[in-house]
Amino acid sequence: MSDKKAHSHEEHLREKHLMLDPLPRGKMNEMVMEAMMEPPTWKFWLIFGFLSIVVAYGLFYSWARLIMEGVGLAGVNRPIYWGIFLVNTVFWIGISHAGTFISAILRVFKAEFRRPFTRAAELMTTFGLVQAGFSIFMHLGRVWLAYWLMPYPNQRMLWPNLHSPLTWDLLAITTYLLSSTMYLFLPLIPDVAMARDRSTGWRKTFYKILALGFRGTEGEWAHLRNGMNIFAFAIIPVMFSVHTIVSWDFAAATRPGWNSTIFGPYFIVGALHSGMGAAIAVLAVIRGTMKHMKYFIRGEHFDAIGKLMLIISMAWAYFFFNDYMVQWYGGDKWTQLLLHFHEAGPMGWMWFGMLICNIAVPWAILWNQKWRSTPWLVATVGIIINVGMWFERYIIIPVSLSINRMPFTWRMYQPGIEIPLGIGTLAFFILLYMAASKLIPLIPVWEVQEGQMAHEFKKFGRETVVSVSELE
Amino acid sequence: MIRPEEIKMSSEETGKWGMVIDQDICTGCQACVAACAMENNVTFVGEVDSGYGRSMHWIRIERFWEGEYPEVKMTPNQPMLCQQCGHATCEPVCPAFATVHSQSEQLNLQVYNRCVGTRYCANNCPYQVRSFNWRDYERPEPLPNQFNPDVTVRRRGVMEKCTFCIQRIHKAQDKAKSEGREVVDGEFTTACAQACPASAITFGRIDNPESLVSQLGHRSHGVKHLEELGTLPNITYYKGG
Amino acid sequence: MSNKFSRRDFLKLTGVGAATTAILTGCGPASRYVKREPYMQMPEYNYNGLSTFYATTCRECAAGCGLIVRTSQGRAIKTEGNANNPLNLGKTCARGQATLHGLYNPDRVTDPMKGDSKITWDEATQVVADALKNNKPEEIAFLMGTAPDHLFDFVSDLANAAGINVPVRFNALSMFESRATLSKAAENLFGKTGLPFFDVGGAQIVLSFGANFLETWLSPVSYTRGFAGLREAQTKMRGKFVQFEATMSSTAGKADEWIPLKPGTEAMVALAIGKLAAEMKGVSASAFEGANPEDAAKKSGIKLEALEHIAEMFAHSGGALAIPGGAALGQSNGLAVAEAVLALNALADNFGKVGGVYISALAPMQTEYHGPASAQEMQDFIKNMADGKFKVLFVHGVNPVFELPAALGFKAALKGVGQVISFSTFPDETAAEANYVFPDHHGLESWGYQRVATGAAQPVLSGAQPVVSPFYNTRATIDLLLAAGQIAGGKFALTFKDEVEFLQSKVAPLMNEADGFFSAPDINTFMASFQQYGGWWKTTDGRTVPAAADVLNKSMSGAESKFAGEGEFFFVPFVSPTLAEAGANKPWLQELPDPTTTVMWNTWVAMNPKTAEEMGIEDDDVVRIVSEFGELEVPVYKYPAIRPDTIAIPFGQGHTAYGRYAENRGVNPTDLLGQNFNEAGDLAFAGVKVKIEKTGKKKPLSRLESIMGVYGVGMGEEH
Amino acid sequence: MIKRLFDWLIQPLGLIAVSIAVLALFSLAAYGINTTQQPPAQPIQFPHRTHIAFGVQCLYCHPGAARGPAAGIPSQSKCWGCHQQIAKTNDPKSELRFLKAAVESGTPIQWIPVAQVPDFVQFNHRAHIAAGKNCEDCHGDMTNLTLAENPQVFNMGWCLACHVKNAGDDHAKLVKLTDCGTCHY
Repeated sequence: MSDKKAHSHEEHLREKHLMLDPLPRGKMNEMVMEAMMEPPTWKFWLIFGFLSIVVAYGLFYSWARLIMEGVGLAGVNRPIYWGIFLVNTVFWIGISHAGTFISAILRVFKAEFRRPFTRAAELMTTFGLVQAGFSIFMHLGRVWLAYWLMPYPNQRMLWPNLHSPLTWDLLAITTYLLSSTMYLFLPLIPDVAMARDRSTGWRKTFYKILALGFRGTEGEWAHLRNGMNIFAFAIIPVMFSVHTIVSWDFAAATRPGWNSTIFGPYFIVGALHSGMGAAIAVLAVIRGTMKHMKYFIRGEHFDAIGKLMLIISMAWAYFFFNDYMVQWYGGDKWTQLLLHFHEAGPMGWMWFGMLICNIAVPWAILWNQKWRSTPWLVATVGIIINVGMWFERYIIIPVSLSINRMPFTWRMYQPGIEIPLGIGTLAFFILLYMAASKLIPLIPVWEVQEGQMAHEFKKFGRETVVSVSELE
Repeated sequence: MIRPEEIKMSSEETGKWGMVIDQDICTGCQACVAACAMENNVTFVGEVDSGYGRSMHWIRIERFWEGEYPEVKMTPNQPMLCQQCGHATCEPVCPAFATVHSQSEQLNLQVYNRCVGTRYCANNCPYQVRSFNWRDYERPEPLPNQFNPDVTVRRRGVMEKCTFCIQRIHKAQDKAKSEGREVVDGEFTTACAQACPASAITFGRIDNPESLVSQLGHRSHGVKHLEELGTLPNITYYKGG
Repeated sequence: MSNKFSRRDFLKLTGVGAATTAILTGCGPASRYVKREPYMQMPEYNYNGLSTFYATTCRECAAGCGLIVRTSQGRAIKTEGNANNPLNLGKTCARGQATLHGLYNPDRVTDPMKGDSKITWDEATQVVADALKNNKPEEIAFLMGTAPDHLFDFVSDLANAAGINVPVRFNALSMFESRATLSKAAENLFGKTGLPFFDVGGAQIVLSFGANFLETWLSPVSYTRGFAGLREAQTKMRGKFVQFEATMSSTAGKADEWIPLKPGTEAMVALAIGKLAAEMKGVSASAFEGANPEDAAKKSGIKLEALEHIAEMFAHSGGALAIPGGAALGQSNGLAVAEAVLALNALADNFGKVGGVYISALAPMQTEYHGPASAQEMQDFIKNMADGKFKVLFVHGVNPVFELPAALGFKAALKGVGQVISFSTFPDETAAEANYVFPDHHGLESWGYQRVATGAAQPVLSGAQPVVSPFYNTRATIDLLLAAGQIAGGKFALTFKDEVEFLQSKVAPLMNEADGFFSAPDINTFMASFQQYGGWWKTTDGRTVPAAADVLNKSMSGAESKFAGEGEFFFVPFVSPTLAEAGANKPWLQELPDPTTTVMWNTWVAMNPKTAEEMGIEDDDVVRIVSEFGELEVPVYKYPAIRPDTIAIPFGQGHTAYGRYAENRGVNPTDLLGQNFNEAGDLAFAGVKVKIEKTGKKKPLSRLESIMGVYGVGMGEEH
Repeated sequence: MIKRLFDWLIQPLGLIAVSIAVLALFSLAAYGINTTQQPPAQPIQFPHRTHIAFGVQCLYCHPGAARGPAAGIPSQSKCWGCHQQIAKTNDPKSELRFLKAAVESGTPIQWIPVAQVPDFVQFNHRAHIAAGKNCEDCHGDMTNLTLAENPQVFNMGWCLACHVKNAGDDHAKLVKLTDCGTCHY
């Protein structure tokens, strides 16, 4: 009786937790390979084709027009010199943060639930940064001269201005893009090596190149672990610095509403907020569309990320309130006017929408464990949070720029070509993800297996408990 | 440690070229705006873009209203142009050094050919006096015949702003140098000051206490706009009345 | 397909390639090497890369301001005021600055035109010669603008010699200035014709009744200088300025006090102030006897205390000055208003004193003041046209189809004229109606002179010379008339070789004139100086003192004016200070914000916000305005400084021709005006009442100002 | 499909095709760069060296250099001043026939200046002459040249190198000579 009970308890845990539900190594490898190699369905091609058209028109054609005709095609004007391009830049950088957060911070803190989806999150980092890069280059008036922002020796004796937050920004984003790509690549090596051994044709060549001759010897594993450890620790400060620096683009300016000391952490929390939302939406899609993924991605993961989202939402609410309050008490009449304009001006709906999406919706849904474990529901919340965070950046940039110290110049902003370009970046992000799902193993198999090996049921008298052994 | 004498106050004369604008006699007639546009090849943008806040005026005349009908008053016309700040907020934020401080003339320069169009300077200008070339605005032939050859014609994607007619400064300096003398006060002036029918704008050396602009600048009730930001503007306004 | 690929296309493609290269390299010039054409023969006064400066006269209005034009490599680059010219002392208005956009306007008439086809100048000369020869002298009429004067003198001489009709001059600015009313009032009160000169600069308190002297009135640059003098606190006390006007013009915006009186009560108010001030001064003046301050206060909507306050200032100030002008005179009782306001000056005893009233100096060689035709005289002229009395009409320097109220029927009357020949530089509405357009040079390409009618203390003759060679195949009208006269023969054959010789013959008497700014022993030396200095003027004050004796004993009428039409709104058209009557084709003038509303590129109707609210009208709503004479549709600007029962529309837009920048833009408020004159024959343009109807359409006005920052629109409920 | 293309490319014929394509692209680029380095075709093969050999000073034909920003190209009346008295001008075979034709028909000669800076650079000859620079310091030795050629590209590094050298230890001068606003406005 008690044995049976213990058995059913074990069964229950096994069902719930991936780490306690081990499969043979070969079987698991096969599952991941199958998920990746599964021939694309017509639905896949339909979406892929549609997105390609959107990218071709929204991103490339519109951008070519923007370059040939000038930034006047966008909705920017005096005094709103920065518009949706910068909103999108901050937004995509924000999205990219969750990847690093999930894989690096959770890895450092040994959060075991992270294991199956670190790869998916890291891909989000890299692909998000690509979109951020696109967005910031679209913003430039003369993008063909963007290389002037890079330090390189030249006969004019001219260098980028190291006083400018934009220069820091550029350096930070470049560093982040490089390091996050490396960090994506390192854990990928054992998996592509696995894929190399299980594929033929061009795929084999492709994985052969990517795997760098990885054979899985102890020495190789040791090097890889070392490398990943170093990167996991090193990328955390990079990640924090990137979004702090992005916030300095605004905080270092003399504009009312921007010149705020809290912007650094506020932006980081905001970035995590949107990034977590995006990550969970991506997970839900992967789980719903790809083969065998219901085994790897389970309710427990949604539950765990849901908890994180709730905490981050609370933190965001705190920082938002803090920012608002501190600025209000600063007593500067222009700032006060601006804060009033945020809520009561023509874009007030967006301000309230931001609060609803970022605070009300997550708080209302994520407190309940059952709801939290429901993939579609949490994913919807994640998307709503992203809408809210996009609103937040929109309010910080074009809406706040409406108000300055020269009331004679105040104006509103009506986006123009930013809309196709913004949709283009979103489509490109999804397109890259879709392509990646067919090209690289989305689940880090070795990491899951490593975790499963460390987990075991131990019996203490009548009780069965889960024990996790230290690997590293 | 900060020594008090190191803290510059805007009341001190820090600049080289400066301006005094008497709002009490400015009639808002727009002669300065037209003169500036003609002198500096400033483009016109057409009805739609100008209504959307994209007009390229380097100098604009602001006016507000006080009170309600019938006790309504138009506030004194306020010509707003680049204040050529001694400690400008536009300068440090440009990543390409396209807007830099001229050490020799103490002006805020906008180097058009270095500008990549981040528009950060314009965001950070508290006076909102920078204008951006949103498009290549068409000036059909033969209008370009009027272009001032001393001033670069700007194309799309470049920021621009009032230069205190630096081409005139250079010309006057060059002339004085070729004649082996210093530039005399009043020998030349900016296009806006030269046109102003009310002579509301006075331009000159504020580091020369004898110059007309210094004399006018020492009157008691002048204000510098937003000097609380520490920008050390070089234009003094008199509201009068 | 391949034969369609023309060389032009090929060049276009190469151009695109070059442009792309230019963009990619970030370099300015679109091609690496540019061809340069050096001078055939370098003018001796010219150096490569150095500018040459020429003195000439501004032709944008008739004031006669002197210009110095900077030219470089044969192109006019910049206009500045001529510091020598006593009228403007080195200053210009916005229109003077933008005159270069007229010179290099992309829509000039490039060649002599017959209808839509180009002809040669020989043919053109023959056409003019035939027109002169084949018609009876009384069937030939000249209609001219108020500038330039030398052409007017020439045509007058021609008219004298050949017995054709005396040329008629007209300009919308003089119509809106009510110049005829002003000079008529001066004649009635002082017994002498002439334009009064108001020394604003020397005054301590200025009461202006509708005179928008900081915008377009008489001589804006000179009056603006006067205004600066009024306010100059360095040498004297800061002078005060009170403006009586139903809508706040940009002049009134500079006033210390703006008194929005009911249109039509100006005479009554002026007399009431006179009565109060006379009482305070203890002077008995029969002119003000009939006035009743309480009644005036009630009818005009001004508080009695305000009137008393103003009267007190006026009575006790050292230099009091009252100016009549603009919309105050453009009413059925305009002459009475002018007389009543001038009488205030008599009360202030400022005639011929610093800060007072003078009669403007007559220009050199002028014996008598001649004003342009009033609207009523133009109506007679139009009647003659319609009746077929003129077989040929020459039009120069004026665009009556646009400038005259459509209801006066100029356009229709043109059909009654056999042959219409326009000398317009631009394809304006009148040129579009003409049979021939024989374009004159632009003002900056022309010889000439302009008499300064008012604004300077000295008698001034502003001289004009070409600063650049003609850009297009245009010809000076005098040269054309001379050549045609030679062909026509008889009395038409004047003896001058060309325009310059005529000019020399005209200015020759000045050589030995006393008190000249310069004199010369011979005409060539004199002309050299005349060109170098940009004209000739005396060094002595030429203003005369009005006879003050009887003014205060005249009887004055303070009756309210009568209004045409039944509408509930007073209608005040005013001249756009930046565009005026002929600025609409200059793109930078279009882009200049109006000083009061900051609207660019369009026409608006100014309405009091309360009135608009009551009628349910918002900013940018298009309304239909209906008067007895016509109607038009125009977007609304809720203007906080206008009487609730008044609307105002600027004059300057609404062209149907006149080039790409002017065409089909805004409306022309003269469409609402018609046969409605005052006693002096001026158009009672402010004497019309109109109705307003909503149309449900919207047309966003381009404003420089922020509607949020200035009016708090869309800023939330608190602001 | 991709694999087949790849296979075809690595066989000898494919390799040749690839090399031809690469070569073609490379030569096109080289040609493009080369064309930008060619001096433009002038309407007259003007022999600078002959004029210098006769002792004509630079400033005789380009007097603007001493006075103002532009040195200028002489008007043909200036050419004609000397050449109408020179017999060779009437030689129908000599290059001078173009000058004669231009003067007689009254059409300006369309020279193409070779020494030029972009239009965002405000260059002033006078200041440089006054500072003791000689024409040949920038424009090279013309005594052996027919058509004028630039001895170097007038780029900013070249300008600055000289400015810095010229300023020497004089800080105020260095500030003035390296100020962006000295040349760009």
